[in-house]
Amino acid sequence: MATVRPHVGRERPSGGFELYSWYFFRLSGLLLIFLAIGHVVIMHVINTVDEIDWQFVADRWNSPFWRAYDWLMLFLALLHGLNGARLAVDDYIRPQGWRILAHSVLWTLAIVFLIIGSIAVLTFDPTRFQAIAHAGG
Amino acid sequence: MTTETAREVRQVSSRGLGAYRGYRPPPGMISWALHRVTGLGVLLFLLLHIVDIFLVNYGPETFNELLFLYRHPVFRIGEIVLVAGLYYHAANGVRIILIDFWPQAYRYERQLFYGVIAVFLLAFVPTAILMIRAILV
Amino acid sequence: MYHRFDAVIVGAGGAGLMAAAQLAGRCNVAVISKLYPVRSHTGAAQGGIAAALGNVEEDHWIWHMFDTVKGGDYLVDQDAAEVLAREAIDAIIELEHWGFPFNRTPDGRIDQRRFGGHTRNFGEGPVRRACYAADRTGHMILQTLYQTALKRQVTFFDEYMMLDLLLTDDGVCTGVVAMDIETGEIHVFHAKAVLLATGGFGRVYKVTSNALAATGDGVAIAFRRGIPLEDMEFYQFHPTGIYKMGILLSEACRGEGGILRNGLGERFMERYAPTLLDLAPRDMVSRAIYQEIRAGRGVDGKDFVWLDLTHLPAEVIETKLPDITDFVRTYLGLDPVKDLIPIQPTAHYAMGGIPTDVDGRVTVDAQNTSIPGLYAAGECACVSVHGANRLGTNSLVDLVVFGRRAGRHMLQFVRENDFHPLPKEPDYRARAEVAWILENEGNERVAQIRAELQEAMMTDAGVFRTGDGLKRLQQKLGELRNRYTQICIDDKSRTFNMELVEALELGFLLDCAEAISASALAREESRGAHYREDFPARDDVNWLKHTLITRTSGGLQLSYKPVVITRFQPKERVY
Amino acid sequence: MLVTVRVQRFNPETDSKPYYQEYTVEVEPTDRVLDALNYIKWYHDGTLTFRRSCAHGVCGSDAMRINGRNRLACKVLIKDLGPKITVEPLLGFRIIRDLVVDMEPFFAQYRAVMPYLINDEPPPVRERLQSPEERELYDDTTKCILCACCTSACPIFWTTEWLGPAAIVNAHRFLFDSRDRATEERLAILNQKFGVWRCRTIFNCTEACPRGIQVTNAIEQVKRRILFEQS
Repeated sequence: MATVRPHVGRERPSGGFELYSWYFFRLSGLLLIFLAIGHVVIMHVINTVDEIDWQFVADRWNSPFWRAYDWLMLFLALLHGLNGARLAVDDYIRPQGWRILAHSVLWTLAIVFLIIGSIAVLTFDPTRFQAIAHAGG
Repeated sequence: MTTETAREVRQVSSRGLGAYRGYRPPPGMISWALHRVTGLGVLLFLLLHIVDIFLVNYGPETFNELLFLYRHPVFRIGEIVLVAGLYYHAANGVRIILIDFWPQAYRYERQLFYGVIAVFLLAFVPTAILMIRAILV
Repeated sequence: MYHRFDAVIVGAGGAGLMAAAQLAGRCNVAVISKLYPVRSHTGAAQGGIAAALGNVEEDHWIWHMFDTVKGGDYLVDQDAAEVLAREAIDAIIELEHWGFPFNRTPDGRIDQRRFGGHTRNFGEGPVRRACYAADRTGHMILQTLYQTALKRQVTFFDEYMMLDLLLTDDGVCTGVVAMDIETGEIHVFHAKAVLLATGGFGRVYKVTSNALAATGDGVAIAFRRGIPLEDMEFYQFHPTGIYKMGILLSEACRGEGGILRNGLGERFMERYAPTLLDLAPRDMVSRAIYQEIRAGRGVDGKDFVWLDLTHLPAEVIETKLPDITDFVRTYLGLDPVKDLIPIQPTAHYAMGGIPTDVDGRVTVDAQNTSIPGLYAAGECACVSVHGANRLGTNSLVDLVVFGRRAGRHMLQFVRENDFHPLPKEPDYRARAEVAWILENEGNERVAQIRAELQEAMMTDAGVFRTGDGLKRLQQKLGELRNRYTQICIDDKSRTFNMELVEALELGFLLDCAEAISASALAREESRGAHYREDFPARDDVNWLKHTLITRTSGGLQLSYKPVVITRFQPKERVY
Repeated sequence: MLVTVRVQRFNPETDSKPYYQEYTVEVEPTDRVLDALNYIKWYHDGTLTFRRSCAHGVCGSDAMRINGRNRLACKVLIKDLGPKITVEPLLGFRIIRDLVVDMEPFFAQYRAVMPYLINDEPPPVRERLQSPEERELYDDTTKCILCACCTSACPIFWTTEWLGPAAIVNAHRFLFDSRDRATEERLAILNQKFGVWRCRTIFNCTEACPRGIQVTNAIEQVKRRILFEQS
């Protein structure tokens, strides 16, 4: 007996922001599991805040690997987290005006923190301070 | 469908966050609520963390001075809570990704939730012991 | 409030929605329904819908017609049965094109299963004729029809209860009056054509498979307006209802191979229908169950027998009868794969109702004089394709075939005719009735009267009837009718007053019960579902005719009309 | 057995807000919650208002919150609840009276997904062919009786506007039907801001469905469908 082959789907839907947001959530989440947990284990468990100081950070950021690592984590975590906050806003804030305001705040936060975080991670030049420290010492 | 009623009756509806009190939460709802709370908590810490890391650019004195804050006992406990939140968020995130992309996962929704709790405990208990020991030393 | 539509359909079950789908987009049509359309009782139908598609084995519409006629104990109007059997095929294909999710054969066609009374070659043996969607065929029909009605943008008045039918003095139907249950407001619907598709009245009985809403509203309102009711004495008891609850366990259980066993474990249907066994027509099986019980072969001396599915493969039970399995697990705590299921006959379907011709036009006498603009279809109507006993799956066929025909005829009617003026103060009677119930200061509870009605009907107008019993029943009904004038309800508010609704419904039930008992007392023979212990034989000489019962100012009046016989002469009915 | 039924009451004509009323009734352990409610209405207090029809779980009229979870009153037996039962209206809707809520927004969401077969190709003389395997793809979602148990169990639905589980289930029923030709339009509706992406995989809907439909799974299938047809 001939069976009819299952087939569903012919047309393609157009893309939407929510779709990309959803997909980004999953991808960034997966990466962050390694990045953030790695970071936490190194900075808070293996080393503790007792041991961490400016010099520790300076030494660490001598390596381009750790700079890339931290910047990627910063970027993903910030967008992942603020996107999560955006969903919470969508879920709980019903009046249109408040919702728009909350969205504006979140996007502003995202941009501002992305800039200051990037400045910190990417432009940090320990030698500048070491020179000062040496000169002063 | 066609109700052209213009009666003066009081409108009562059960929308909004208040509805949460009216529903006895199944495990899935608990897992989602925890996911949201831990996510927002970690986001708050992240924002704080970006501010402090930005301060490395202001030199060792400024940065190291700030670290006193982090070494305060209250913050040390908060740090453990942060790690707990992060671990849970990560483990449950994996559960959600499994549900999203593994077509059979819905059959094991409950088991996956208990799995999340198990993974969380397995990871968190040793971490917590290490961190508490570090505080006590 | 006043509304004006070319066509108004009362009832959003299978027949109503099927008619609405024919009219939508072609004229201005409204559907009034006491429930949300998807709550209609068509959705509770389980097993299948018959059509001689011949997809899995040879079949012909004339075999289907023959089975329908024979199943109805030759009281069927054969012109109507021919329409039913022929058009069933078209109607099912149409449903499929509208998206009905039938179960499929391996080559992708509509699958078919066996059902009671459906045979090949004029009674030689069971045939696979029932098209189905697991055991929720009715649910799928209701969904598909509602979906189609939405697609075609039918106007719905959900949770509006019909209170009155507007007929002019010269006998033209001009609309209906209904109450918006949510607000208690009375609405007048002015229409060129009205279709009554209000369903059955199983709630006159105590143990029933029918919904709480199946209270014969349309039947009773037509009766009150002087329209006769046809063949009301024929009420079908389905053999397999869950013991005490009456919840239906589809005939598909037996169609898939389930068997009935008495307290001794015997397959007792061997004695009553040696060829079709457990798939004999419902009237015979129900009677056989009671005969076993009376002979002391019920289970543990109680009034139930077993439905046995345990020999079927678990996979068949789980995949082809999933809802049944769920009912048995939920309500009995039993597993049909391993356990026997306690069943008893349950009041199920009214063969009788508002008399109509094959186009759904309501007729009022033996000459088939029709009322301009008034139509009926579905269980509330009597075409008559079911005669004295309906075959399983033929109710769904009835809905789609005659709902469709009524809709098409209505379309023609509304195109050819203009609006007839409404009578003066059209909502006068409806308002008076509502006001009476809200304001009456009596001492009787609606539920108490209803319970006594259901008990009395079960005892004296059930599977077995006697002249004495029916006379006793009539006396009881007279008493209940008096007490009904003394009711008092607690709820006086206008908003969603369900107690008012139930009080109105009790009035309808009383009307239906009176028509049943008077028709049954007069018919001194046994035919199909009407079994008189004092007249146990079929009497074609005196009683091969339809009963018409009319309410007049002088009381109930009986008259009769001949049965249309075209192809099949009455014969003894053995299976 | 003697049970205490605590019912949330509200009559807009006389009450400014809902309150609770307790009834004590004698019922059989195998009775349904609906039987208890009917008994109260019929013999104790006729003003108690709720919807009901088929009484065996196929019409979807009597969806309500029973002991804090969405259930059909006719599908829950007293013995499974014990002597104290709390009955409240569904969450997320306007209360019309007592346990009766305004279902219109729910049906509006249902209508929004075009819940009907769309195929403008001229139909064959006989049925359109569909293999049992193709039929199986959407079998689960054809069971929906539109009772609203799922949608009103969704925490996202309580706080914001979105299509809700039931509408998506009914979209799924046609999206996965090989005879349907409106995939693009339907996916476009579901891909909106208020579509499937509002689902947070909470599973309250699946837990509440009286028909055992894997509601969350249906929503997930729709998400994957959009995702993979998109890329």
